[in-house]
Amino acid sequence: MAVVETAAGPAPAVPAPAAPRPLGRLLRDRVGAAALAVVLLFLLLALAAPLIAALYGKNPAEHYGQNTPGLLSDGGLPVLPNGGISGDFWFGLEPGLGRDVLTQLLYGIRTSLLIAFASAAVTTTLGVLAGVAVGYLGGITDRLFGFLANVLLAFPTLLLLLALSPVVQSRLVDPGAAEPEWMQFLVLILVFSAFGWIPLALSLRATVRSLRERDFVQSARAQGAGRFHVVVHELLPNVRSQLLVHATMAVPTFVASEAVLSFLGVGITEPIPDWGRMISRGSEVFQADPTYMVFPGVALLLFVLAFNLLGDAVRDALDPRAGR
Amino acid sequence: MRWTKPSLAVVATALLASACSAGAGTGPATAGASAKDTSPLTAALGGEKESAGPAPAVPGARSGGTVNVYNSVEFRHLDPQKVYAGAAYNASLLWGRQLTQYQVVDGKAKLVGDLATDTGTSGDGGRTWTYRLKDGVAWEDGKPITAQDVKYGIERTFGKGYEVGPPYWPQWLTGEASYEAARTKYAGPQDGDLAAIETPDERTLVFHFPQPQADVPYMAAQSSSSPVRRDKDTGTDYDRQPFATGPYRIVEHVQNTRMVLERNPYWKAETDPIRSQYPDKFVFTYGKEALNSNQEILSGRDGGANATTASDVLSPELYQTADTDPKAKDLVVSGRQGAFVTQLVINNERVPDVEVRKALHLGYPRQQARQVQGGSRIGELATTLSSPALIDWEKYDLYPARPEGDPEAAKAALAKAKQAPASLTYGYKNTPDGQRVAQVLVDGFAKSGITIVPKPIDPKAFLDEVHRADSPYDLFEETSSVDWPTPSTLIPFSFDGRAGSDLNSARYRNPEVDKEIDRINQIGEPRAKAKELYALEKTVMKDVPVLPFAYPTVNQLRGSNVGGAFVHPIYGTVSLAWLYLKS
Amino acid sequence: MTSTVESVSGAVPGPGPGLAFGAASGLVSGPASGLVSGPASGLVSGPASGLVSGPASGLASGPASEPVLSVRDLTVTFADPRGGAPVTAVRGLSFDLAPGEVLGLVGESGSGKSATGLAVLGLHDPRTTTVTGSIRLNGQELVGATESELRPVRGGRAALVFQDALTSLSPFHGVGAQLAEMYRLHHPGTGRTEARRRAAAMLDRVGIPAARVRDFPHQFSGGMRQRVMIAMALMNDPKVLIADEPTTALDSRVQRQVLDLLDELQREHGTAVLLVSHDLGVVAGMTDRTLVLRGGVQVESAPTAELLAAPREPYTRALVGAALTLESVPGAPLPTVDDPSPVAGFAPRVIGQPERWLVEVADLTVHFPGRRRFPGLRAEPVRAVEGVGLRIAPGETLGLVGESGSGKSTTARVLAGLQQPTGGRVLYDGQDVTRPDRELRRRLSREIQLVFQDPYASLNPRRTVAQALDTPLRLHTSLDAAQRRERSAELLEQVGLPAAHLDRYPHEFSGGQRQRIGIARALAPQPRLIIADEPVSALDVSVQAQVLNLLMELRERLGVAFLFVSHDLAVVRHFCDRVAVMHRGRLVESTDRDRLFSAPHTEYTRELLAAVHQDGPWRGSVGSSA
Amino acid sequence: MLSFALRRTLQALAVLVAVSAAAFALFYAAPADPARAACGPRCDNGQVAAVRQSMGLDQPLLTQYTDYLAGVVTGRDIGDVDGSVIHCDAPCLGYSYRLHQPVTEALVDHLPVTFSLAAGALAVLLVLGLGTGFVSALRHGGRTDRLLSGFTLVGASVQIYFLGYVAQWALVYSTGLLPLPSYTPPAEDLAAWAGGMLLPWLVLGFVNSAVFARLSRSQLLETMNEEYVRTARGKGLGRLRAHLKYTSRGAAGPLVQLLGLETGALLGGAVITETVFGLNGVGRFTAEAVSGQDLPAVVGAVLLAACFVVLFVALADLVVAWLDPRIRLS
Repeated sequence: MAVVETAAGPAPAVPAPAAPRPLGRLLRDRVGAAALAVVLLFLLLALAAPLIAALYGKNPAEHYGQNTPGLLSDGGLPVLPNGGISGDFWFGLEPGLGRDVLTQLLYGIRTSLLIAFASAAVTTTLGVLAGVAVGYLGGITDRLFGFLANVLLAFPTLLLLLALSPVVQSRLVDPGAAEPEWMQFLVLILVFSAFGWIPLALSLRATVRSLRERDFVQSARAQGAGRFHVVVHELLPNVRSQLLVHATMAVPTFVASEAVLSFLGVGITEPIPDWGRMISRGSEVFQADPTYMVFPGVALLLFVLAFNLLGDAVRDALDPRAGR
Repeated sequence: MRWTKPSLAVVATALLASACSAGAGTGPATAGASAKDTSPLTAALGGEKESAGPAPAVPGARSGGTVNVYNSVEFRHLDPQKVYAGAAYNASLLWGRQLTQYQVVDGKAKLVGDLATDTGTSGDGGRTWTYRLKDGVAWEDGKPITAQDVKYGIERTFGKGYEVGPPYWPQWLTGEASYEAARTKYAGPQDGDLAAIETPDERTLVFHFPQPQADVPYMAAQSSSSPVRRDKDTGTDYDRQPFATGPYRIVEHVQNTRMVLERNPYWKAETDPIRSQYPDKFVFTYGKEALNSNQEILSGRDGGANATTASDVLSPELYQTADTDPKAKDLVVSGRQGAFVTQLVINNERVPDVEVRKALHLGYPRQQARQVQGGSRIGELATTLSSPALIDWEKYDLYPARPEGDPEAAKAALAKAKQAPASLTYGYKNTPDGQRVAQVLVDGFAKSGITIVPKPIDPKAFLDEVHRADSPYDLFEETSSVDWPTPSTLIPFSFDGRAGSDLNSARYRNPEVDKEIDRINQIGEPRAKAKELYALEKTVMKDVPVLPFAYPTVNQLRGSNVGGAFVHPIYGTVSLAWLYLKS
Repeated sequence: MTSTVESVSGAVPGPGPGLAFGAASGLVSGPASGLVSGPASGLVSGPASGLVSGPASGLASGPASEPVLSVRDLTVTFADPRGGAPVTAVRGLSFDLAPGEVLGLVGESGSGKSATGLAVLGLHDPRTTTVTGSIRLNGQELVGATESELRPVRGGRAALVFQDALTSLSPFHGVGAQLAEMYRLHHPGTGRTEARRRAAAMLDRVGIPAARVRDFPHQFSGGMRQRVMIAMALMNDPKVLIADEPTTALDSRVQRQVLDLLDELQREHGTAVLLVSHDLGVVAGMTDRTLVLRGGVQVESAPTAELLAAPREPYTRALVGAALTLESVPGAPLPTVDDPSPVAGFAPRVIGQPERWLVEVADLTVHFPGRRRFPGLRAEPVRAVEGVGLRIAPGETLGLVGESGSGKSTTARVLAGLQQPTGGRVLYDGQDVTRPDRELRRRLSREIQLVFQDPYASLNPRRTVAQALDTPLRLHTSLDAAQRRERSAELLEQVGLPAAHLDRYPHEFSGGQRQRIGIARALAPQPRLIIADEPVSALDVSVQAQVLNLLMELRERLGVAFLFVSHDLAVVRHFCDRVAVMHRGRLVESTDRDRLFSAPHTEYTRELLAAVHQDGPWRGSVGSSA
Repeated sequence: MLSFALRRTLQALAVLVAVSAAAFALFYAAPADPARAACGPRCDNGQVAAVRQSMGLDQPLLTQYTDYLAGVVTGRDIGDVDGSVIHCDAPCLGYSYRLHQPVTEALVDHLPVTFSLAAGALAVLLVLGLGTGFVSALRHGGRTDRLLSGFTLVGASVQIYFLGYVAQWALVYSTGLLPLPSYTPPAEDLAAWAGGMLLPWLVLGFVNSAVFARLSRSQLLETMNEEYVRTARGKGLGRLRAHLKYTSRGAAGPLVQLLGLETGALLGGAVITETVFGLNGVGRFTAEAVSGQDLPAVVGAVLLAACFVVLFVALADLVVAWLDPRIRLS
């Protein structure tokens, strides 16, 4: 290979021309900045949901439509056009129960984000531990892990999630026993975590496998550094950006997966506001009241899209060679 | 009601099917069908004259063509002795015949002889029942149907694997109170001949019962009373392709996918006072999502014009269309879902104070609960334990309550209670609909000062959970039906204090009532017995053991080219055996 | 990457499982070139083929004839993809190339020599690169020419030979097909058969038997592949051949052969050649005229012999001086760009027979598990090192020389404790190091240190210099944090870097500076033996000289012993006391430096030296540094 | 190559066996008692025990599993609820007590729908994914690239059920541009088959094409920088021809692997798409089996899906190996 030439590569004079920091690069990317803004907006909305609800004067639990005559028809559909959008109910009313759509959406962000962030945190942690350990140890551990990953990845993800949720749930809760709300969250996080860590572990394994052969790791080993030092000080700092990108990309994946499960009826239950369940309900009344499905559908699309764009931008900012 | 199964884990009673798919009733809606305060059942049993064929002609009907029948799920059973659900009863009329059956004219049902010449003659105070088979009734291979075939069919109900069917023949014929006990006396055809049924010749059956039985003519109409020919009994496979006696025979059946019926050449119209044989073929297609088949029927595209569903009801997604589009409205076939009643059951052991139960009754936000499930189209609000579909039924309302709930009245009742409960546990099926109804109840009862704690239950485990003796739920919803249109299988099973909680899910205990039940059970005449039972029902309802919610309605669709569609007053689905194609 | 969870891959970010399966196969990298040994004979078989055309006029130099390629005021500017300031790779370069002339374009990395070559064929990405000035090929202006104008030029009138034939040839197509395509592109209407025949003939001309026409690039050795590359370039008898580091990736013996072939064909075809190289040795043997580039600007241009003998510019002088030959004085300080004529010399080295060898290796064997060809069959192990014996006295510098794949690095790794030997005895200070106890392991990791070839890979990009230097100090000294930092600063100054640079990250340093940091790190625990694996091979000539000077200085000051692994005979000769030669895992010869270079024992060593000597005074190496 | 193929096949088999064991363990760990579920509502404990025995559920789990595996290879006899014995032909994936049908048979009944859906969706996916990827890579950095990348990202972010309902509403119910989504066997009526599947193909294909487009774009971009592509251009090949002949060849490997994975995954059933469009394929069958706690059917369907994934991933690896002479000729 081009030994002499590579040695020159970026060969910066000292000090290197101050390349903008990743955050700076991210902000300079117009799309990335916009995506970041949208994501932050969603975060803000989630955090400020009670405040906004209080200012707006509605809450996500009350059955406005049922308790106030004239809002819903006998069949439970909003009487006003466009899903009952009015000065009182800006995004309309939920068909049937007659709850306020806007506050449902706002509180729904909290559900999505809580599960997504927790799952992303757990899978990232597991993925790092497994990927770095396996990649560094190599040998039989590595082969076993490779086999395990192949087995797990051969399973149809969605079917597995579908089938697994009730199983996990029944292992944690006796059928019929009261299920605390947090348990629903826990079940979903567990189910997502059970398999979500594999892709990260695989890609980290590959990275670490190549890092392991790099001279600086060899040097540390030859100098008598222990495994702990090598892993924590030599390897981990080098997979940091990979981790960040993965975590950013994982969040929308889990948001979408959570919505899918709720859509199929094995996710979060009433009365916790949830987008997937809203869409599921929306699909039932779609012909009569399309508005009700459009709000959560579009919100979810925006949310996931913004996160995906952000993920792309983060990757570009951290590693300008990849992607674009 | 989907026909998945009559899912009550009940030994004897009632078809008590809990609404399997979606709570009380994503089903049906009366869509304009006004509440009738009397039973649509023609009270009298048909005699020999009414039992003779052919069936009254359907006005405007013509022969020929293929009717498509769509359904998202397949019938759970086709083996006549395993069938135990209204929709399957109704569809199996196409290929199966029984001793008796309901003749339906103008939406009114009358029980007449089917294979038998009449609805049966009793002797010995109801302990002996005799049936004679008609001449000319034949199997699909042309061989005549014999009394021995009918007897063999009934013998099968004792056999292993037939627990899924109704338990009455074994119980009545052995005089045992439980099915298990009955089977210790006789365990099916492999045990040899069942002595309780005599077949003196090829045409005559004589049933001997240890106790008087008033409801034999109705039991004789159940699918269990279909003949099975010993040499054609293929065991498990019979569940897939039973040997036909009706106007059609099954020529192809790919499980869970498709079933094709063609005319049975050996069926003779003049022997059959119930069924007709207009279309050439019926093609059942399974597995299509209800919404999609409904769309297809509405649009008339892709064979939708010639189609109807077996039990898939109008999807909630299409309510609006059905309401606003006159063409679509015309294609909706509505009617009461047989004898089903939906109730909010109170666990009387856990809520022993009648005043608390009364408060619940008064505060019950029935209208909101119905609204969240689709409004009045899913059924009319109920005030009685018994369904309007029953013989000689009359409406009553012991404690009139406001449909949206009356918080003031409820609070007043609660004030009278010795001790008002801190909160009540409501167990519900963890389905989207179930969750929403739970929200309604929590919200609605809160206004009456009653705290409801909703507890979701895995849908599959629901019945076991709420019927368990030590079940921790104070309230739960149940949709159930009697097995035939007399009140005989209602109070005597479900409100007998001596029965287990699987039958008496309200855990209602009243020694007076128990005594009355014993007395009434000795009556051998159906109408007299019914009258006494209605009186007893009011006694029970004074104690408010359960809160009636609705008499569910069925809404199904038929294609624009399909004629003769109506909801069977007893079986509660569109009656396939009456259909014809307009062109 | 989200999509819905509809498919496996959709659900999870990151590489899909398909790639995981691929990883399990791990076959994708072809066999490493290993020992390259093309057929040594039959290459120079005279004008056998009918392809010879044009006057084989030899040196047709001189500006008298009309130049075939004329470059005026060429400037090449790259935009920074990150949006930083654009980088000018070539600035105002002008030169002429006469028909049949061979012009050497010499410069260190970043001098813009490769960019010039690419600019001639208009192969830069037009969106990120701006080319101004004028390039005329036979009078046709190429700067600003359209794609359709350039297409007949590329591969037709001007052709390219790149450094790495393995990556420059398509791995998916047979070599014959690739050659034939080259011909048909510029001879439209030629049938497939005709093109194939010509391809076969051309391959035959460069010494590749016709039977191998259908073979794929990976089935050839490195030298053979480069021949294919050359054959392809000459397929259409171009007026100008641009050879960009054509032999850099090759071992010296093969390099020699390829250069000979190129030289011969050039004479045969009368093609003008622009030879781009960093290696004065290559340029010296091949070119008529040499142009020296630095930072994109021409430094000096003169007939090659003249330039080498009497460089006018200081930079050229330093460059020539820094380049070691087999005639330079061993152990003398080397001239550098900053200090073109060093004065202070080093004390002569005297290494006697020691009382106890610092390192004693006997009968060392290292086998790697081979790939199983069939499940269940026993795999044939790769015998990397086979029965090698070495000894190093305290303070002595032993050079370990060999071509790529000779096992020299593996031997070094065993000494460093990074590789378990399969067999044999390795004693350090009399103790067996193959099964060290805890105590010995600690001692070894303190007393034996490593310096690596690639200064970019040997420093963790995410750790500062201070952190890198801190690790060995923390592990092997009892100093506290402040003392360690103080010591780190000293170390940095010891290798000629300001202590203020302690908190910088590796990417803020140049290659030579990084190598200094690597050396500082090795010095930190005050080792007795430093194993340096090709420590200067990746560096530009002038930097190489600086680092060698540093090493010599440190060696003298600290008395540390070196195991110096290198493919570069000139460097080894300059730096080492004794030399061991390895070939295919075995020790060929191990003796004093002077004895080896003056009277080699074995045929193999003689061959190595011959390959170098053919370059005249100019140095060569025995293997690629990759 | 032969040795590679052999090793890859053995590996795939090993994965399959492990998958079957995992599926078996996972789902039989579910709390629902298959015997009780099969027996029906009025079974007492004694009867349930009898049913359990006739179903073989009283055997140790390992025995059940080995019986199951043996059944896959040779077929076997299974006791139904009523004690009757049903023969289940190889490959026997168990017997569904809910459907009263061997699982294999039930799955085979649903496969045509899934095959049709997968085939069309894959075609859409390939055309759309490769097309946008290629154009994006060629126009890399430009306006077209940004537009297409945005389009793809929307595809990657949109929920298939949302898109499915909206598209169905817009294209079928409101305007009638497309026929109602439905499955007609192609042998019966080819036009009706294609018409009925068109919308599901488009929606599923579009959503899944996103990943493909992104991968093909990045692969092509990466390969474009390969030196042999530069060599090809240096030969005088035009940009487009060089990319078509050389770049695409170099970028093919990961794409083929992804395609293999997608194919395997799609053949295992697209639950959501089938649900949204009311197609009665393997996906819906499995979802129903899950909600009906029909364990034998769940295990069978999961195994089948895993089988497809393993099979097609292995196949893709073999194709990749074959495409690459460096492996083919080793």
